[in-house]
Amino acid sequence: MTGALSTTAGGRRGAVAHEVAEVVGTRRVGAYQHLTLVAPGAADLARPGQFVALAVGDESSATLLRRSFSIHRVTPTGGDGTSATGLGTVEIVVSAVGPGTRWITSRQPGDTVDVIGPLGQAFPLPTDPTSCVLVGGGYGSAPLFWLAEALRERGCHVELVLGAASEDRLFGVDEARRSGDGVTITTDDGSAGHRGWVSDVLPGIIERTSAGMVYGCGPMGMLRSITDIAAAHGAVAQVAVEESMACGVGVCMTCVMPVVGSDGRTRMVRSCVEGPVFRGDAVRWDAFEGGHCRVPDDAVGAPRVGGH
Amino acid sequence: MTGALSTTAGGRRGAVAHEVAEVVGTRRVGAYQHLTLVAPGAADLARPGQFVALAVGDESSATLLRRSFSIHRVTPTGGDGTSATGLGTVEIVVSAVGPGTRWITSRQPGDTVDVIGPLGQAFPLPTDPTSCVLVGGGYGSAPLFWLAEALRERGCHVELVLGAASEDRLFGVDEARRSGDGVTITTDDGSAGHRGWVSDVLPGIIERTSAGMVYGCGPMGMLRSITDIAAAHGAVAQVAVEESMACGVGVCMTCVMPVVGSDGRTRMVRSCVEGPVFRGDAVRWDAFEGGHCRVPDDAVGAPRVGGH
Amino acid sequence: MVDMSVTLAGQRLRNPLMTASGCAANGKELHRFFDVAELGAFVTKSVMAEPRSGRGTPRMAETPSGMLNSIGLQGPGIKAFVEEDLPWLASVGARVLPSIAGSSSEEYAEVASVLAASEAFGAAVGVEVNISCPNVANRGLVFACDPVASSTVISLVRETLPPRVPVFAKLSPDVTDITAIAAACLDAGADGLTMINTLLGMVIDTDRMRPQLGGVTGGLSGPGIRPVAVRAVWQVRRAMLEGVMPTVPIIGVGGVRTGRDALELVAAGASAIQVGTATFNDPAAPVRVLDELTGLLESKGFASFGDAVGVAHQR
Amino acid sequence: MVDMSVTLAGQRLRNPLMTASGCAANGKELHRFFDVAELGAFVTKSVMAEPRSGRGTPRMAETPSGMLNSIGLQGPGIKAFVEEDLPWLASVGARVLPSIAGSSSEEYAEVASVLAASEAFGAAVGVEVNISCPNVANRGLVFACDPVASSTVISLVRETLPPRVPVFAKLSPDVTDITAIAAACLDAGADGLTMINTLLGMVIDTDRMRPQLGGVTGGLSGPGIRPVAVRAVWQVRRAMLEGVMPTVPIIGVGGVRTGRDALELVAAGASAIQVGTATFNDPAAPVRVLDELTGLLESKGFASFGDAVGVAHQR
Ligand SMILES: Cc1cc2nc3c(=O)[nH]c(=O)nc-3n(C[C@H](O)[C@H](O)[C@H](O)COP(=O)(O)OP(=O)(O)OC[C@H]3O[C@@H](n4cnc5c(N)ncnc54)[C@H](O)[C@@H]3O)c2cc1C
Ligand SMILES: Cc1cc2nc3c(=O)[nH]c(=O)nc-3n(C[C@H](O)[C@H](O)[C@H](O)COP(=O)(O)OP(=O)(O)OC[C@H]3O[C@@H](n4cnc5c(N)ncnc54)[C@H](O)[C@@H]3O)c2cc1C
Ligand SMILES: Cc1cc2nc3c(=O)[nH]c(=O)nc-3n(C[C@H](O)[C@H](O)[C@H](O)COP(=O)(O)O)c2cc1C
Ligand SMILES: Cc1cc2nc3c(=O)[nH]c(=O)nc-3n(C[C@H](O)[C@H](O)[C@H](O)COP(=O)(O)O)c2cc1C
Ligand code: FES
Ligand code: FES
Repeated sequence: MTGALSTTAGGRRGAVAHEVAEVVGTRRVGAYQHLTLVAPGAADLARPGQFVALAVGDESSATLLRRSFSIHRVTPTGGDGTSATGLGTVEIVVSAVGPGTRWITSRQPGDTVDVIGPLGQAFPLPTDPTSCVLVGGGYGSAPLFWLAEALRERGCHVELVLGAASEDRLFGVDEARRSGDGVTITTDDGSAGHRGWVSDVLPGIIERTSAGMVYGCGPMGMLRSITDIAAAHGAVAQVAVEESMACGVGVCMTCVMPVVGSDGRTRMVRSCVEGPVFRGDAVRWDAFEGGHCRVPDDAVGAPRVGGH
Repeated sequence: MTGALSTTAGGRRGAVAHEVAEVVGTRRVGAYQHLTLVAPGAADLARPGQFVALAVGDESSATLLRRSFSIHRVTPTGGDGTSATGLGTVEIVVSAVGPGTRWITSRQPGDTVDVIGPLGQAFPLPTDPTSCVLVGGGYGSAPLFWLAEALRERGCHVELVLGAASEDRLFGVDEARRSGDGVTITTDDGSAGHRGWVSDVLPGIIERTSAGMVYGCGPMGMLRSITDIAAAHGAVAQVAVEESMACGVGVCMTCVMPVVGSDGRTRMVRSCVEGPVFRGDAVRWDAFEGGHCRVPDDAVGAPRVGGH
Repeated sequence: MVDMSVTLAGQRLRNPLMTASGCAANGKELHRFFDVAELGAFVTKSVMAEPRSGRGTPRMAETPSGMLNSIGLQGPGIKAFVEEDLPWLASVGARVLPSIAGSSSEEYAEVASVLAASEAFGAAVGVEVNISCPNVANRGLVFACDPVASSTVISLVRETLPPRVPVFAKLSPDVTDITAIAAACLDAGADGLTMINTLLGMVIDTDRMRPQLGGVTGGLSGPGIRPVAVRAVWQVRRAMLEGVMPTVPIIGVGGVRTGRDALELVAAGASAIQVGTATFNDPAAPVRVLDELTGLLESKGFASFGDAVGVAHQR
Repeated sequence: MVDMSVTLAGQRLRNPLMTASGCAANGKELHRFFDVAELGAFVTKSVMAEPRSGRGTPRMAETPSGMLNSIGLQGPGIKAFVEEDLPWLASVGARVLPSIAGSSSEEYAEVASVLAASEAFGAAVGVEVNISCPNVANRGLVFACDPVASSTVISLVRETLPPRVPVFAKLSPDVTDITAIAAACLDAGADGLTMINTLLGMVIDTDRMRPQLGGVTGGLSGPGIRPVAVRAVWQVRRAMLEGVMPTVPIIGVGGVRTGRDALELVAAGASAIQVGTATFNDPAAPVRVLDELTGLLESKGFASFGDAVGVAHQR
């Protein structure tokens, strides 16, 4: 990878591009920064639910590890090539919470960032028209509008539920109205929509729409309750998780979590390559507690008393 | 030290300021970058020959050590306060040779840099009007024009000699003509002025002007030959050295070199606080070789055979 | 053109660049970014006898110019490794330096024997023995911290493997005298050394005021530790030059991010270079470092890579 | 307001922040940037019996998030120290933790006795014994790498100094088991521990293809090594909590640049904090870190600094 060139390993499993992307747009949206990057490789390959991993700083940066962000939207290359969007862009929505995200959100148009993507598994789409509810917490709503459009193209009825602590931490309320058949807003403090959590309104919406699929993206606690509610109503939950990731490409084993496989056995799987989207009922939520996740005793290769 | 404020420890020995300086000017001059920084504390305290130490990057930078630069000129605060220069500025001339200087030279107007200064000992000025030759190698000429003006204010005759590998590595030829009574240029490749080294022309100039003082700033090898030539002609050499400095303020002991004291004994002295200006004949040039400087056997506290 | 080939304990490699164990998984993931057969050798994640789940999370903490990890040797076990991973690497033409681990010296030997008996073992250019594992028989003391334990593991593995296959002992820097451990490993039959594994470190999560890693302590890696790796390689190479121990190839690893970084280890005495943590920043780092190193050697007028190995000892 | 005062082995300090030996000279230079009497204690450059010129140059190399130094304990000797430096520090009201060094255990004792007999010794709140010096009697092996040599030095110094003056042994991380050295020092009478000194490292100058430092190897310091310091403090504190050795105050040092960094060491078990290399970046770092640490403790609801010491062991 040199200069603005991108390498796309299209022929190999899980095609992914590594490119130096120019920032062509950046704007504040509530508590977040919305960035548009010229990353044709990622733009042409991505599907809703996948993510990109950005490097922080230049080669002399003290910050070595990449930061991951859900892809909000892509505009693939192609078309007549005359519009700016013909360049192939990827959009992300970033909450500045630490040094890496502060650096990323301070990039200006014309600056470049080193981007790898698309990474991970996309949200699976139902083959038949199904009624779907898409639930986003905070910036977790970012990938849902694109997903909503893909679902509606397949004839699905799509309801969106956006929740956040307060109005400024909601993302994409207007976009939700454009991309979905119905939108419900919740805030913890009642500054917008219903006062309360998404889990307060979700059961009613699933029932009203007879939803068969619930998609979720947001904090772990929220994903867990979405899973429980979906199960209670006979719907399938597909959730996109955010585990701490050192590489994002599957080589470091830092991002693992316990997930039940098709053989019924629990394994510590890499959320960057086998996720970030998992079936909610496959995730071993019982292993997460207070910011730690332990290895369940029944997991494959779990430590046994007296060693291995 | 916060924001654009500066702390100046005026009451204590060797007053020095630590300030967040705004870049108000930057321009390319030949192979160098000329930067103007708003640093009122340093501007008001500095004298020719002193230097400033700049931090590289922000608090999360992998580059911890400061980089030192001779002060090219200052414009103190005061006056009517209406001109931009009333802000108190320090100018430096930087050659981008490594990561630190590349970062510094890429600063744009409006950016800030963390500056400590003025540091070190200034060039001593003769009390009587004396004929002086000022010799600068490459960017080493940067502090000489300011020095020339101070000397001429005292009635000294001032000749300048600027040498470099090639024309683009000369700094301040026009400025030299304005600040001195005579200017001689040398380049190794003959692309400007005499083809050759400053040491080729220096003896003639000292003789012609009956110079009593020779000031030098530039690479070590040049300073050594200036010292030898001055001595051969009965003149005193004052040279500004550039040793690798980790702190610049006298606390780390990395910048030492062997210098003969007034008691005739050699000590490893800190070039950041006791220098960077030394009497040329006090420096133990014999100890420098091939990028190393050893501790002379006769130095105070030198290792003795069999330990200390 | 600089001749970048290198012969390590009898095995000829097309170039000296390798992945570092545990920083490249077992090939498929990085093969999306570059052809893993371009490497001198692909070093796989240390594999143990049985499948292992590793530790709970968080398993990582970022540190200035580095990171801490506590993966806990998660892996599929040697059986799955020889049935799936090694054949895949062989199928794409990669030369492989499998890394093996154990909780007892017998486990190391067991892993080595399954490996040696496996069909795709022909792709192996040697075996790297990760002795930075807790020894359950000795209160969890890491093998590599004790010359006797290290030498027991190495001699068992050496006996188990066919003579044509060189054994590399991978050393830990967390010892008072790394030359003593190196000498013990060579005495026990190691054909080469890999230096260094991570340093034991720890990060406190100051929000929760508790250790950040689920495993409490972890291994420190990345550019910040490079000076320790250079020093370790230098000391052991020096001891070899002084005749304190036989001269064998050293594989240098620790904090390499650029060709210049690799050259530091080479000049200190390394005959091959592994790139670990830098891969997390740039998945193509191992081949990029190869290009950069080749360019640097060329610009310095070296005719072959081998001429640069250990040169800093001569100046 | 958080009560930031701390009592270290019987000596009450107004706050836990200190300079680190060799990173602050002997006071005058930093006094231009802040009032050195504001510190809990000012730790001076390790002083030996005679004047020392130190090593040749280059004495430093910059490394990612750190640096390497090989100063070689340049200093004026204990006589000049007690005649000039210590009285000056006393005159500005600073509390001082003098650091002493030696090439033999007798030299340590000699330095300690001149110090104890000196007029300004009342300003001292203890003596820090830098045992990371080469022991000429033992082929230059660093005292701190050997429990016996460490304990000999510490007991001689302990005998030499008046009982009211606590002795802090400053440990090296370059050992297989730092708790063993810590225990040996406490056994020998140390009243506290300072951890950690620099890690042995090396940088190759790839332009000249030779070691960059005149002294070949040097000490690695700065934020990059912080995880090693946190781990060392944690391990020793843990051993104290487990009753393996008596509980004494630990002074934490290594890679502290911000109040958050200091809090890591405190939570791991440090009762005081030294700021070293960060001072080269920001001469006022020790007092800035104090402010930041105070603010953090306040925001977390701690009533006193002491309540935060070692809390990470309880969660
Ligand atoms: C698949 C995925 C998708 C994500 N999508 C978005 C998004 O669309 N918008 C957005 O603002 N953020 C998103 N995040 C979270 C984002 O990656 C973190 O907020 C960011 O890495 C924090 O970096 P920092 O340096 O600012 O903070 P620090 O807290 O200083 O980060 C230090 C380290 O911890 C890791 N880390 C910290 N917080 C998180 C977190 N919540 N999740 C994962 N790793 C973390 C970082 O990667 C880094 O290695 C996503 C994370 C993942 C894994
Ligand atoms: C008193 C003094 C005045 C100076 N004045 C000027 C000036 O006016 N203009 C200018 O361009 N440069 C000047 N220099 C040299 C300048 O400080 C170095 O070029 C710069 O530090 C190199 O940093 P780097 O990161 O770009 O390069 P690197 O080579 O990567 O620097 C790495 C380390 O080595 C040190 N170092 C490298 N080269 C030198 C050098 N020549 N002198 C001292 N330390 C060095 C750096 O400080 C740093 O710690 C001066 C140096 C000193 C000591
Ligand atoms: C996430 C991670 C996992 C690792 N796993 C192993 C391993 O399984 N076996 C091993 O010998 N070394 C392992 N290491 C150590 C590396 O191989 C290497 O020795 C060390 O990280 C220093 O090199 P670096 O600074 O280039 O990363 C691991 C390192 C990291 C960062
Ligand atoms: C230039 C320099 C000189 C040092 N000199 C000494 C010394 O004389 N005595 C000592 O005990 N430690 C010395 N140290 C070690 C520091 O006191 C400290 O233990 C180490 O640098 C780790 O802390 P830091 O990362 O904050 O610098 C020195 C460190 C540096 C960088
Ligand atoms: S983040 Fe590295 S394996 Fe998932
Ligand atoms: S640069 Fe630190 S003492 Fe001179």
